[in-house]
Amino acid sequence: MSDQPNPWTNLEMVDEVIAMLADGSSLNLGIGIPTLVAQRIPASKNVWIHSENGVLGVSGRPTRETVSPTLINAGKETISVKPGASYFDSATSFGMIRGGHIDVCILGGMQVDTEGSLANWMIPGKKVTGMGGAMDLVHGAKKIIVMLTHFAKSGEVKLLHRCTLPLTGKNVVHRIITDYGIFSPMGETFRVEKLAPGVTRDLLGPEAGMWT
Amino acid sequence: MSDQPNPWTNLEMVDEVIAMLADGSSLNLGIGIPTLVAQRIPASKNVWIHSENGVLGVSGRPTRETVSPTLINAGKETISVKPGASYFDSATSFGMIRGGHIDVCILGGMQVDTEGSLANWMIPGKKVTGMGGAMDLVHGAKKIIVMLTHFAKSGEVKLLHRCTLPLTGKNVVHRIITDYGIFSPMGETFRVEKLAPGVTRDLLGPEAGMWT
Amino acid sequence: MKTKVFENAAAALFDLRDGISVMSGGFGLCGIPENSIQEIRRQGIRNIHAISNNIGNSGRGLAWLLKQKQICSATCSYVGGNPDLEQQMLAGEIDVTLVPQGTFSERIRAAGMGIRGFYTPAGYGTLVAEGKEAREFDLPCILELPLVADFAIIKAEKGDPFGNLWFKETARNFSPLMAMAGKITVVEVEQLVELGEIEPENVHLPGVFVQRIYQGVDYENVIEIPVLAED
Amino acid sequence: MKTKVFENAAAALFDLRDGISVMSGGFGLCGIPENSIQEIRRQGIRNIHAISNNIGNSGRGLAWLLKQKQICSATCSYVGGNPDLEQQMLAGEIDVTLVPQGTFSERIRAAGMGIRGFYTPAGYGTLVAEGKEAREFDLPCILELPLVADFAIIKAEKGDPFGNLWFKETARNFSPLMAMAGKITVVEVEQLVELGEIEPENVHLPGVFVQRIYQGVDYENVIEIPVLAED
Repeated sequence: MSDQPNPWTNLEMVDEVIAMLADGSSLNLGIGIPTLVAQRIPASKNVWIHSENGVLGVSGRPTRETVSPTLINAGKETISVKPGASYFDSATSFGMIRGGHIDVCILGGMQVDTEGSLANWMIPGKKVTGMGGAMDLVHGAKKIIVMLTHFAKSGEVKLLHRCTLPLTGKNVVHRIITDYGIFSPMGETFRVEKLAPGVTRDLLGPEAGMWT
Repeated sequence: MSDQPNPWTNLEMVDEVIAMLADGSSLNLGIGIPTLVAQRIPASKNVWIHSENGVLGVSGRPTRETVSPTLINAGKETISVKPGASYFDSATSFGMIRGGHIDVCILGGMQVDTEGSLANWMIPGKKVTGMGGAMDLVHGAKKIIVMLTHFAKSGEVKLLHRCTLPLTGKNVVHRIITDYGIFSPMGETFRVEKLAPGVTRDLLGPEAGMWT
Repeated sequence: MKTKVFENAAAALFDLRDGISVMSGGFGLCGIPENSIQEIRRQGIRNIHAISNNIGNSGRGLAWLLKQKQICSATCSYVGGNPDLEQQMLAGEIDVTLVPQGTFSERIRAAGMGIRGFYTPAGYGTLVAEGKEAREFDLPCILELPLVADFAIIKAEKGDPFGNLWFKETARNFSPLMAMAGKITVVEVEQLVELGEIEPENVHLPGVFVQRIYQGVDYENVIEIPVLAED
Repeated sequence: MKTKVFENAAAALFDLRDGISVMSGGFGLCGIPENSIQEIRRQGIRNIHAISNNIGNSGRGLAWLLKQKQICSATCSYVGGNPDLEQQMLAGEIDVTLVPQGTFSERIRAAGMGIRGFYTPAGYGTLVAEGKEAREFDLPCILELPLVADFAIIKAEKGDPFGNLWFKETARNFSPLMAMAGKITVVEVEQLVELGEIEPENVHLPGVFVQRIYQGVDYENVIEIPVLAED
């Protein structure tokens, strides 16, 4: 390890998230990087994975023999479930989230800001896909974690003083994991919780005063 | 049959109500006279009896062999169910009512008025029992029928221009069956739909202009 | 590994204290959490805010706590058939709030499902509407708010170690809703079964709503008003 | 005796007309009412107001109707993976209202359960909140209203002649809620079973919410994104 910045890989980001999860906790995993959490988490943590289309207790992937067209996750991918799983309607499923019964919700994001607001559903002028469950998922879970790369391909930082894209939710995010580190929105600044190897504060973005 | 008024018995009132019920309809039956409907209704009508504590498909009484402490109606009496019955939680049960999915709700009453308002839960200064489900039951069922004796034991008529007791619901009643006849609240008057044998309009109450 | 399974009522209700609010499932005596109520009686905590459809019936259930003057306020829909409650109401010893039963169940569901308020026609134009916001939709309605509790005590027929529950016949009533609304939900079961023994489609209440579960004992399951075909 | 059982989709959907609103169950292609959608395609009715989470996916389901330009407006939460809808949106041929998925399901439930409006935090401070009443509870919330439809078309794994339904795995999703909200609810089933064959405790949707039911045929049950352990 030298002075050279060595940002985390997706899997390293996932392992950082997994380290935050308590044994026996319940999780909702968003589409994208967060789904990797399901594959890396050790069985000893005994987490209960919720998918908002109406299942709690998602486990690995099905086999060619067990795959079922009626057993999918919110990403519409086939899944399997573990003993103790349950199925329910969508109102109950989102009630679990809105009512605060899911411990952690891990989402992807396009932008997140120091107020804890998240933008992850729409880029004006581009193809609209719809917010799906994202606007519901950001309210209610005890802890909202956003996983995203620190910089866009264009080079712009995704952690901002104020989001410029349309919001998914206002003041909702508790923790942010990027390839550069772990951050907490504090209102006017991000508190730096941890940095990836070799990453220094001056690499985090143009606004120096934003990192405390 | 002479000129002598010959008011209906409870069972005759029940049969008048049964004549109003369509085949295959769903019913909620209040405590008191309405429960007799369940016992008199012919099987050919194939009605589905709802009890708001969470059951649809109530049939007769259980036997000593089939009686179950966990199978009761809203009057807390043991019941049995017919094939096709279902059990559900109280929110769904009242949602069936409030959402307009139960065809007919038959309630007892203390007073009912020309606006269709009903009082059946409280007499000020007397022992309070609580409204139970009555305030919910009067909203939502497609047809609200009230069964009550025309006169109180004190001799006072129970069909009034305006109820004097605390209301269970305002403008909710569609049809009224008393031992003297069948009536519909019309706003400022009751329309007389049918009279029991020998009953004449001047016997219905002191306010002559109230019966049209 | 963290477990939700407790040895008995005393172990599961280790942190009760004076002044807590307690939701208790059951309709009349049907489906009441007998063991948990008896444990609350044994502990003798006081100034309980009870939320239950009937607050006991026929001298049983929560009436066990009424007799010991452990309950200071009650939110319920029906107090008939409960002489202990009526007596304390008349004596002014207990503060009773009557709520229409459908509103009662929906307010409990709202608390569990994170709904902050809802409009219902039930109670409009009656004493129940006093002091509440009214608004005209297709019918005039009143605004009702969620009903929460520090503890929910619930009984189910079957439950597994994660807290998945299955209820028998009409014993379901308010219980799954209260399990959703309780900050700490303590369930007693007739049968504690293995994970997976309740078919995933037929779970009546997913275990994520349950914090503690134990195998109950010595159930009386009293029938309040037995009416038989031969009577 | 009046029956709810119809011979097939054509018999059950005898009274469709231009301009109706139609709720259609399913999440992506999981649990969609294939037979009823195909029958609507066959009838060719137009100006349909579609209410469905995805309005079809991957060229199937309600996308069969999109291709024939039968749908004039859509209320949904997610249009990704549905090129037919995206194309008509961009061309301005269809009016799309996006609703957060949890609000979508709760609005449908509200319609079925007679709740006239409710407050939810979802969407507060976003485009979704524009023009809606906001109110502060423990969190700032917005008022959302019920979502109804002239027809609800639903698929279930099992159903009986009264309309009691049982859903398999995650095929349940919005279907029981839509069945509650539809003025006329038409259900197709994989298996039409006898009354009583679904255990009374395990009925997922009581038959009182269902107006018509039929035995479906030729189900494709396409898997949209198969991901297997060995991949």
